[in-house]
Amino acid sequence: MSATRVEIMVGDALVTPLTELLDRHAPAAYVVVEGLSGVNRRGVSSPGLADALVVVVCRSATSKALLDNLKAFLSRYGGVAFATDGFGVNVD
Amino acid sequence: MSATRVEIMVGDALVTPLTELLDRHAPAAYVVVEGLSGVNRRGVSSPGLADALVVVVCRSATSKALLDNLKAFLSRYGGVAFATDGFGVNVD
Amino acid sequence: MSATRVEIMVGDALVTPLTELLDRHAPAAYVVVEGLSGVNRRGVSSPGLADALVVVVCRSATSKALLDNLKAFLSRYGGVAFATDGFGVNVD
Amino acid sequence: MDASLLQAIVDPAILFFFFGLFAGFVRSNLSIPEQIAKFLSLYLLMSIGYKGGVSLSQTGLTAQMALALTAAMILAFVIPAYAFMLLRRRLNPFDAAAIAATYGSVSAVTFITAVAFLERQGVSFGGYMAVALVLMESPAIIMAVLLANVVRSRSVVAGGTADGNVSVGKVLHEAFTDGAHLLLLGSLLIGYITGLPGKAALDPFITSIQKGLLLFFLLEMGLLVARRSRDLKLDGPFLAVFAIAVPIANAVFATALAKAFGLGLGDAFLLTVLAASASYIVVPAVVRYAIPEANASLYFGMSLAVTFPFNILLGIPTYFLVLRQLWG
Amino acid sequence: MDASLLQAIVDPAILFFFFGLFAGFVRSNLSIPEQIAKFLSLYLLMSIGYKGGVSLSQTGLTAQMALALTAAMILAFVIPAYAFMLLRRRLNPFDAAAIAATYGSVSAVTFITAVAFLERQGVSFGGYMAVALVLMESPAIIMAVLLANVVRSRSVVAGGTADGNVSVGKVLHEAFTDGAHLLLLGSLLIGYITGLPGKAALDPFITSIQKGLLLFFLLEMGLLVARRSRDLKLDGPFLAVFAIAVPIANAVFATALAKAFGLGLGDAFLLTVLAASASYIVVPAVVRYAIPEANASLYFGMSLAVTFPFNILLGIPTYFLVLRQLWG
Amino acid sequence: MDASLLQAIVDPAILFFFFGLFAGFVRSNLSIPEQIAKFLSLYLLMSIGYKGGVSLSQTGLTAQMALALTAAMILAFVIPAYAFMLLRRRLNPFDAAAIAATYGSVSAVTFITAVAFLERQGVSFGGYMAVALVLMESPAIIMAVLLANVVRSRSVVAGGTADGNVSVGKVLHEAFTDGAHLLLLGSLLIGYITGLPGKAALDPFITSIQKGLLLFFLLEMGLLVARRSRDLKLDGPFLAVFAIAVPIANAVFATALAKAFGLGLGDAFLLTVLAASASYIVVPAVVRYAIPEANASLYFGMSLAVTFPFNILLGIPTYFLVLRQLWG
Ligand SMILES: Nc1ncnc2c1ncn2[C@@H]1O[C@H](COP(=O)(O)O)[C@@H](O)[C@H]1O
Ligand SMILES: Nc1ncnc2c1ncn2[C@@H]1O[C@H](COP(=O)(O)O)[C@@H](O)[C@H]1O
Ligand SMILES: Nc1ncnc2c1ncn2[C@@H]1O[C@H](COP(=O)(O)O)[C@@H](O)[C@H]1O
Ligand code: NA
Ligand code: NA
Ligand code: NA
Repeated sequence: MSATRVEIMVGDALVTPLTELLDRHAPAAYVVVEGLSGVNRRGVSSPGLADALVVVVCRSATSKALLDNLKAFLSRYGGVAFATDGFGVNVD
Repeated sequence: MSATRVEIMVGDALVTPLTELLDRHAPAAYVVVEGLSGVNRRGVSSPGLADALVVVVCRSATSKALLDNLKAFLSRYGGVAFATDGFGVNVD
Repeated sequence: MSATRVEIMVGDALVTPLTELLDRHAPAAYVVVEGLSGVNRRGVSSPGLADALVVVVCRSATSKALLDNLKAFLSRYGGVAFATDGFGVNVD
Repeated sequence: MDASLLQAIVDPAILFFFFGLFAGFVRSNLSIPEQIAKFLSLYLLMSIGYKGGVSLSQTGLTAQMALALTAAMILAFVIPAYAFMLLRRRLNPFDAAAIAATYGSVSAVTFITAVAFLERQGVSFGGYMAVALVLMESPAIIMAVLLANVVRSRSVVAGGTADGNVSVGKVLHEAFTDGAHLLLLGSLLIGYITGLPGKAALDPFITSIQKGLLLFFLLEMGLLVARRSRDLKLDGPFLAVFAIAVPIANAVFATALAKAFGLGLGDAFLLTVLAASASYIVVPAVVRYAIPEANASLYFGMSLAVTFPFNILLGIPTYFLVLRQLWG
Repeated sequence: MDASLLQAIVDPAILFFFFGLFAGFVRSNLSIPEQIAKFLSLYLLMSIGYKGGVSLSQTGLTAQMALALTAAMILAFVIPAYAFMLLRRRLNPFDAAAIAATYGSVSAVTFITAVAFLERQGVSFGGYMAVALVLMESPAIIMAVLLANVVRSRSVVAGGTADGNVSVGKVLHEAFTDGAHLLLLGSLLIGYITGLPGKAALDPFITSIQKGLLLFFLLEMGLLVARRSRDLKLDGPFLAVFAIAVPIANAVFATALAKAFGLGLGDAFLLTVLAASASYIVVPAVVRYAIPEANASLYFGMSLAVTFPFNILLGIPTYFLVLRQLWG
Repeated sequence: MDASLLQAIVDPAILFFFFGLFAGFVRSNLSIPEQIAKFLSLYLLMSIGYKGGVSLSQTGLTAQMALALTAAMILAFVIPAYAFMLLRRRLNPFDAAAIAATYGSVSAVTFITAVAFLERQGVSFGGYMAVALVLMESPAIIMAVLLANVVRSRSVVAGGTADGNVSVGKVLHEAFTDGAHLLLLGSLLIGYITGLPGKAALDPFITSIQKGLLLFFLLEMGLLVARRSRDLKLDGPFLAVFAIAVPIANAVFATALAKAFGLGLGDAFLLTVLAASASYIVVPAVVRYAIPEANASLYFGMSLAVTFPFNILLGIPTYFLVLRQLWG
């Protein structure tokens, strides 16, 4: 079935507010990978300042509102997101 | 060349049977990220109950059979998958 | 806005030369997940020989040159990449 | 509560559990890295098992041990059976089987905490109680999976599909080869083989620094419990009552059995704690795969967010007070 | 520099920091796994806090302690204020606020290194200096965020949008519940409650093996500093001078205050090191969220890649030489 | 095999290696978290190197040491050369070069196991043998990469492309700055500088708890070997025979050299084990990048899944029995 996947790269410190935002949209699933280096070529892994990758899969219908909110969030706090449409299993 | 990418979010405990399933389809490559939190908003990281993200890249031709098997697997055990088509390097 | 995402699976030992290659293309963002198992069904996690997943997001305009370089790199050293087009936030 | 009990509660490791609860409730971003937490649990299982094996190698097979292990086996079969029958009245059979497995099995960390408590009280106990822990881990899982399989085949007869059926052999294999479980068994055996000389070399690792590593593990558990209890939705009082009352009932049952079998105070206390404890590492990992129809947030949440803190904070000192009275 | 100071510099942990710098500069692929590095920082904070709490429980509240903590509080408010005014002349207000917070706060690892240095010199100090560390951590963050908020509201009045405003309550909450900070506080409290008996059980973990774990942490810091200093672009000499001169000025200020308050040599030295140190764990983590407009590579880079190695390699022995002269 | 040898095999750490093999073969989901395993390998390299450096600082440069290191260097150049010529008859030049590098270099964990074995036997040896380990690590890699480069240029002459050529400077840099290798060197140097006073402070970390950490590392190795040996496809008996026979031949060669040079029993034994061992951490990491044309499952698989367990389980006790006879 039709689904959308949103991948977000942000600073580790932003994971809690970001997942609170995600939870409000009730996506089918997401996972958080913490402790990474790389974002914006400024990313630095340190006990205090690493980056995170969040992968979200949701119904295409709900992706528009999620992306609007993400846009505001990421422009405010920094970070990058990428969305694609595709085929989902168990995404409803 | 034309390739398909399938991303799967499941419970950590399901990684072994899932990769056995994947191996039967001989995809070009996959990687497993374990110890995550998040799937289905039920995901909980604990020594016994974390989630995993599996990223698979395969030839588009083989993706249909893989997705059919994945569908049965994920509906049986829980978890979510997402597939997109795109351009691959060394995927044959 | 229009963006491209490239996902790369390589051996851990190749992460440094790979990110040096990426840096030359100044993508909007990338993250590196190290210590994984799985690539090419040969991947083996060991203190000396694990695999890595690198996720890159860049402007679609710059993706062609990046992919050409990646192709040469991955054919030389081994590893697989996958590119898709989609919608990006803060990717410029 | 007398002074020695109070002092027992101010054990640093237990206080770090409280602190983790607090940090979780105020939504601190404090967290123990995932892989560290996993390693800490492997470390604790290894050191329990190894020390148990070494004591076993010292005492050999004794009558006391035979009695304690028999009592453990009785509990391991009776508890999941009655728990399932109780749960079946309110829940679908899959959730009932999964929760029964959780409460029928045991928690290794609750056991370690109880052992540390006993040591602070200066009460001796048999090293073979680590064997009791191992023996009590699996029967509940196996019974639960068999029950779930029966339910599945019935629904097939009734027109469903047999797709979901997990073969008993496969589940036995899962339960036996589960990492945590196997590590406990393996360490027990290796401790038994290498005995005191082996222990001397390992002691700085498995004894001297254990308290410090346990502290971080309990801190992580406190954080997890806080996070889990925010999410836990038990739909009415039945399951909340179950998660407290069943451990108490199991404790009473185990105490009675221990008395009947004439076990010593230390062994009786540990048997009681084992019976009262519910698994939140081994069983959820196996059941998530073996009974995927069950709701993980119920069986895992009740065990971790209600029963574990109940036992750590109230159960252990209370069981001890009562048993000391009875054995006194 | 006399022999005892030379020997102090050949401390293995400090040499591993040098080695990390070297490995980073020759672009070695040596790295301490991410989660291990994070755990090591939690471990160091826990053991600082815990030992501080234990000493506190031994000495109780003394006049010396009241004086030392008063001096610490003065520094904690004055340093970020003057640093902000200095920075504001050259930088936008967000970067100025973020850097002021970094230098107004303190570095726990610099503190640990200074404590180890004192111990090697055989100079005593009050366990309450760990409390000074805790007290000096937060005020700078809070002041910086308030300043950033003021700037944001002004730009709203001037026609901007209020979107970016972070409520003060939220930031206080962030600063207080930040994992590293809270762990330090919690460990201090638990150390205070459990006192010497608790410490006895934890000693092998928090004292005996501390040097070895610190060694790996400093190795990682050396690697990070090397990597960071390659990327650091300070656009002119102002910030480079700031990152060395301000710590020295803070050290002088702290030393004067310590003299005026009549603190002992050990306490005065630690106060000086705290004032001279800049945060690179707690503050960057909070500021990245609270002042996202600021450039992390500036505040984090200056603190980690310039001020931290300066203090570890030159500052600590120099401050000590000078203070011993003044107190001698 | 006499009693003391039997007891040596029931060392807990070795038994955990067996246990890991077992768990891997029954497909248990037991696993040591990735980053922990990596940290354990860094820890073991650091403590080998550091202790070696400290002994060196005690003994200074002696004739015995000069002899042992000369023997080590001879082995380091001869073994990869003859191994390559042997392999070239059956394999393509890239696989031949990669496997020659693996067997020409050494395994640090096999060395640690041999050191622990010697200590249990009460046989003394020179701390400079850690220097021999370091010296024997790199020549094989460099020779192999040079060979691969020669092959590549020939194929260019024959009409191929030069794309694949890796500059010698780059490879020397890679081999020298590889994290594991550099850490060993750096720790050796720091141990040499800080000597006994530094060691006293680090001892609880690098000596007391080493056995426990080694145990977890060997458990992980057992799991890896089991997993690897399931995948290993050697296409005929040649490589299987190679992976056992070449280590034995190297052991014989090293023993003869040690006898000729008049080394003591302990040093001769360690030299023999080093020669017989094959690298599975440092070399595969460098070769994967430097000779990407080679099949990692061959060079890594043979070294880890065949030669490593052979040396740990049979080689070490056998070499010791033989050498004790010869030196007796
Ligand atoms: N490592 C990082 N993690 C998250 N956000 C970052 C990171 N580095 C920079 N940013 C933010 O990303 C946005 C754009 O960064 P840049 O394009 O590199 O200037 C800014 O708002 C930064 O605050
Ligand atoms: N954390 C998790 N990891 C894997 N599967 C899960 C997880 N949580 C729930 N599931 C499964 O996902 C399916 C749908 O979950 P939900 O939509 O949240 O009810 C169910 O079959 C659950 O067993
Ligand atoms: N685990 C791995 N990580 C990175 N590259 C690999 C891995 N395994 C194999 N390769 C490379 O991937 C390419 C194709 O592998 P294969 O298709 O499996 O033969 C070869 O050039 C190998 O060197
Ligand atoms: Na129980
Ligand atoms: Na400061
Ligand atoms: Na060798």
